[in-house]
Amino acid sequence: MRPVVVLGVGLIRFGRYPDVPVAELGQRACWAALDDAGVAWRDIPVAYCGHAFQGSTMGQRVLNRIGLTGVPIINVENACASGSTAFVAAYQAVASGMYDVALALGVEKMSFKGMIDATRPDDIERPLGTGAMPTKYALIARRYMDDYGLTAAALAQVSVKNHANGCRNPYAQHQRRLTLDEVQQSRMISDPLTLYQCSPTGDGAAAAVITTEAVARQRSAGPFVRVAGCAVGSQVFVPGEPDDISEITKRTSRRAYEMWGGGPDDLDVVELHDCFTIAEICHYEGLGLCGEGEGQHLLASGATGIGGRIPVNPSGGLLSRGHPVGATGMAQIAEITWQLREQAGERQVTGAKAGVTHTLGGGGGMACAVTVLTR
Amino acid sequence: MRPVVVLGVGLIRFGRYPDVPVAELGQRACWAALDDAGVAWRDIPVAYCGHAFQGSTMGQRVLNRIGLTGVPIINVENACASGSTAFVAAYQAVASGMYDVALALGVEKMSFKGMIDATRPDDIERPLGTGAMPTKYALIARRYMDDYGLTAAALAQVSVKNHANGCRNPYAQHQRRLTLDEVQQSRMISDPLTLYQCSPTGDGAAAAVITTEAVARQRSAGPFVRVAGCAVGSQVFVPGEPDDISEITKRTSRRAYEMWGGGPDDLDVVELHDCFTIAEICHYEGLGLCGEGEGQHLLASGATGIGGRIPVNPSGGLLSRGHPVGATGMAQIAEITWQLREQAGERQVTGAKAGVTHTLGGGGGMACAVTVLTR
Amino acid sequence: MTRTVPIRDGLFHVPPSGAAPPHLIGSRCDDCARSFFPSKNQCPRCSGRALAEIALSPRGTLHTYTVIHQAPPGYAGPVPYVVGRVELPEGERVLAPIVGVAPSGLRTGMPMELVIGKAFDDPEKGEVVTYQFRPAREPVRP
Amino acid sequence: MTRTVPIRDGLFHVPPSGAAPPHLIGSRCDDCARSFFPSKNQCPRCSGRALAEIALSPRGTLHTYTVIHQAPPGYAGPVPYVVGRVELPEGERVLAPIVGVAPSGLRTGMPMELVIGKAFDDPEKGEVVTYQFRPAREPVRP
Ligand SMILES: [Zn+2]
Ligand SMILES: [Zn+2]
Repeated sequence: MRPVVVLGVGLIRFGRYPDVPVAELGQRACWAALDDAGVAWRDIPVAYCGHAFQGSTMGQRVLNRIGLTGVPIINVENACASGSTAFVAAYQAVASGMYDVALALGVEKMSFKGMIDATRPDDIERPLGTGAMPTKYALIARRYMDDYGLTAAALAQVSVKNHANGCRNPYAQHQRRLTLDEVQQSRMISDPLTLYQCSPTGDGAAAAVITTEAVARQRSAGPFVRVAGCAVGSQVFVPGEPDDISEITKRTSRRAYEMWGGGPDDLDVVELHDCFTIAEICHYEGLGLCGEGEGQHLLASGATGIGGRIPVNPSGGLLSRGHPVGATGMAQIAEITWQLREQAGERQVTGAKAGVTHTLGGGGGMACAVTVLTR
Repeated sequence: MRPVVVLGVGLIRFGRYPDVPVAELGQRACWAALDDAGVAWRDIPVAYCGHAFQGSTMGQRVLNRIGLTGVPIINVENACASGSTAFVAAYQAVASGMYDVALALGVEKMSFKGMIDATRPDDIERPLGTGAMPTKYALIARRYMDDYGLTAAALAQVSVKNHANGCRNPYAQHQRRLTLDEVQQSRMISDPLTLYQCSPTGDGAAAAVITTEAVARQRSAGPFVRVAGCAVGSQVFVPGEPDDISEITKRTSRRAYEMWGGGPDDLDVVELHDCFTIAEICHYEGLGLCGEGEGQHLLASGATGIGGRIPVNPSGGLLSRGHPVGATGMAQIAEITWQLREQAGERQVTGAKAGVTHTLGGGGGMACAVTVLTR
Repeated sequence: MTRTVPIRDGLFHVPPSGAAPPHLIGSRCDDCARSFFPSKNQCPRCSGRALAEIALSPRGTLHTYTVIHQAPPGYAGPVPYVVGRVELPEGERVLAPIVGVAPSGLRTGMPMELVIGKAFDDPEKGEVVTYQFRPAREPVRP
Repeated sequence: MTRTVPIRDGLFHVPPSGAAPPHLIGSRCDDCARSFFPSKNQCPRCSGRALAEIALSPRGTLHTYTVIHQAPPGYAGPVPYVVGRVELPEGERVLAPIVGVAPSGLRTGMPMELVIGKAFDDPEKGEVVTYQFRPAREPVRP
């Protein structure tokens, strides 16, 4: 595999765009990424579009607006990991030597949707009300609390941290600081998860242009943001755990780390899949930032805040930046790219040289995508 | 790129399975392909699933039934070319050296749907009734008839030929011979297209296991069905033709032929995207089997019948085998594989050494996938 | 008097009190001079991002047509009905309902003109109108 | 008497006239001996295709639970309501409605027993019943 670098990234502020067609949201993100890369659309030989709910040929609907160049456009879906799976597919297309440049796009318009419930129309979970996403994560939270003595207040603190970060991110859907009290006193959704412990639905789009290090060197002296490792995984059998989110994260991140040749101790910044507060605690452990059951202590120590030992979700994460499903993974790539370029403004993690993105799809662990970027 | 061979293929008979979940349809096709390849699911390191309408994580829903092995599962969508795009993605994964083996799957359950209209809920084409698929192809047909003197009877003859072929295919949805009169006298849908000139909606699934020629040689002496060339393309700007189906077919097939190092004269058998009768006539020309405006003469000469110079759609094509969107491209791959192995029974094209599959997605030319297989 | 609302804003313009015939609203690329309908924010041909709104010619020729006997879901009008593509002098081929002509009177190449007519009745909005084409009532002057 | 229909066939069995408690219908893999609910046609652990239908134990322990205050679309019952996972001796953790206990009485690890109870009323089918768990009424005997 050839060395691959991220040449440009772009996104639109996540939020609600009732009057803008989803294809135009994607178009704006592509404009931003192409401009950032300094590449014209006619010079892109292949594109991958990740989304989960937008219907057929979403990538074409976006890219046909930008120009009918005839290139292969492949729509990729892996639930909440759709955007990050599109990125990995684009990486593989370039790293393997098939294409010298690729565009990866994640786009989703969800403001028409309410709570995501991960059920299909004829699932019995729908009339029984047992299949909603907050329910799946609330069940994980309750067990974790009882196993490891996590308190409701410690759990809610994840949202306080991530909203404090999102305030510094002009692309975040929620740019509002929340107190612990506000998080805990917000409407109860599925005990122990209150409203502000659930990522908001919204609209969004994010894109990246990647190329080989050789092509990048022809354009500038660098330094470049390099794709050091990446992996996509699905579930293995975990006795009794149909919705396991930890094993898949562990296994997929280990594969990405191995490809990189580094490990969790070598990371400077992390964007992980905090769809609910409990998820961030679990994923600290899954990504190897701390041991099992130690996630709450890592958070309480301040290590995962900006300025801490290993800042997590400086962008605000899904909780504050928002979670338009297919766009999330690409927004993580953009954030880590900016962090490594020292372009993250008020939320910059000083001297970040290696970062990881992590997204999880499908109401538990149907799909996981992990990418390590380095400079 | 390394040489890649098709190790096994499998499909279920296309049709209506109201009581079988779509995931089980996919499972049955995978069983057939794995058994045909003589490979266990636990030995497959990556899988690509093509579908257009089945919702999130369709590949996982199929493959989780077969075994939770944790491998990357990537869902791929390109409208009617979803299955064939999944095949190309799997091909690239193996050819590029990333994986030694891959499974490609196409699955769709459409019996709940009526006419496919390629519009989205807020398109004005929906209330105006201008966006249905038969309409798009009827418009192409009318212009073609006036440009080239194609008669309604000559057009209907495509369906007569393909149903005669489908009668010999145990996997075909329609296994019934139709007379020219029956085709022409069937209910008018969108003039000049009558009901039997439109491919039926239905349910279906098809799969293939591919690997490197090196791995295949460790298992048997061959001969092997080899993936000689493949390409995916999207639209280019064609003045005044928002739904052009010919330019994209020409351009994409030329790319696949170039990779192969052969051309239309070197083909022995063709599976092409006859979603409507007129499409087959146009695609004869697009694939280079004859010159522009000569499609009807090629058909009338008998050249495209089984036993003719260049048999087209010996499986019955979309018109007779059926068109469960995401499964179609994979069923074409299975058919050409069987033809090249001389396992096509009553519909065998004698001595076939090279064949091509061609699928078109998205109500005109949003996506096109072409694959050349050789023996 | 029935209240009429366009099926979507920005598709066509009807000058008040018949001062001029209605026209479709398109856009033209500053870079490559191609015209498009509906109007776009970027040129699909050359990716140019400077496009100017233009009034498209209200006349053209029937490039192709079909008589639809089985209506797709979402359509509630009379069946059969006619749909065609009308090629405008600017090069676009506009997909639209074709009115004012019996199926037997349709010919590819025949001159057509734009009319604004009823698409359907909306219980809340009133009569929804859309662009349609009918055979031109006088010869096209070049 | 109300007619009752199961929410789906093949999920649970209610012996006639209380001869025995109801049970969930699962399947066990002949090759690796793992048990599953609902029953499967192939083993997700070892891909074995020989599975036998089994009656799962009607008792287990509450592995985890939540009180749902905001119901997802499609649910029409009372709110708040309780959902939990009950771990059966066979190893499966069954997601189900939890009944017969106030939220304050819930504890992970508490013994639970299967009951068949009303899910919702269907205007056409009658009362639709489903599997649920409630706190076990007598101590679980090992
Ligand atoms: Zn232009
Ligand atoms: Zn087993």
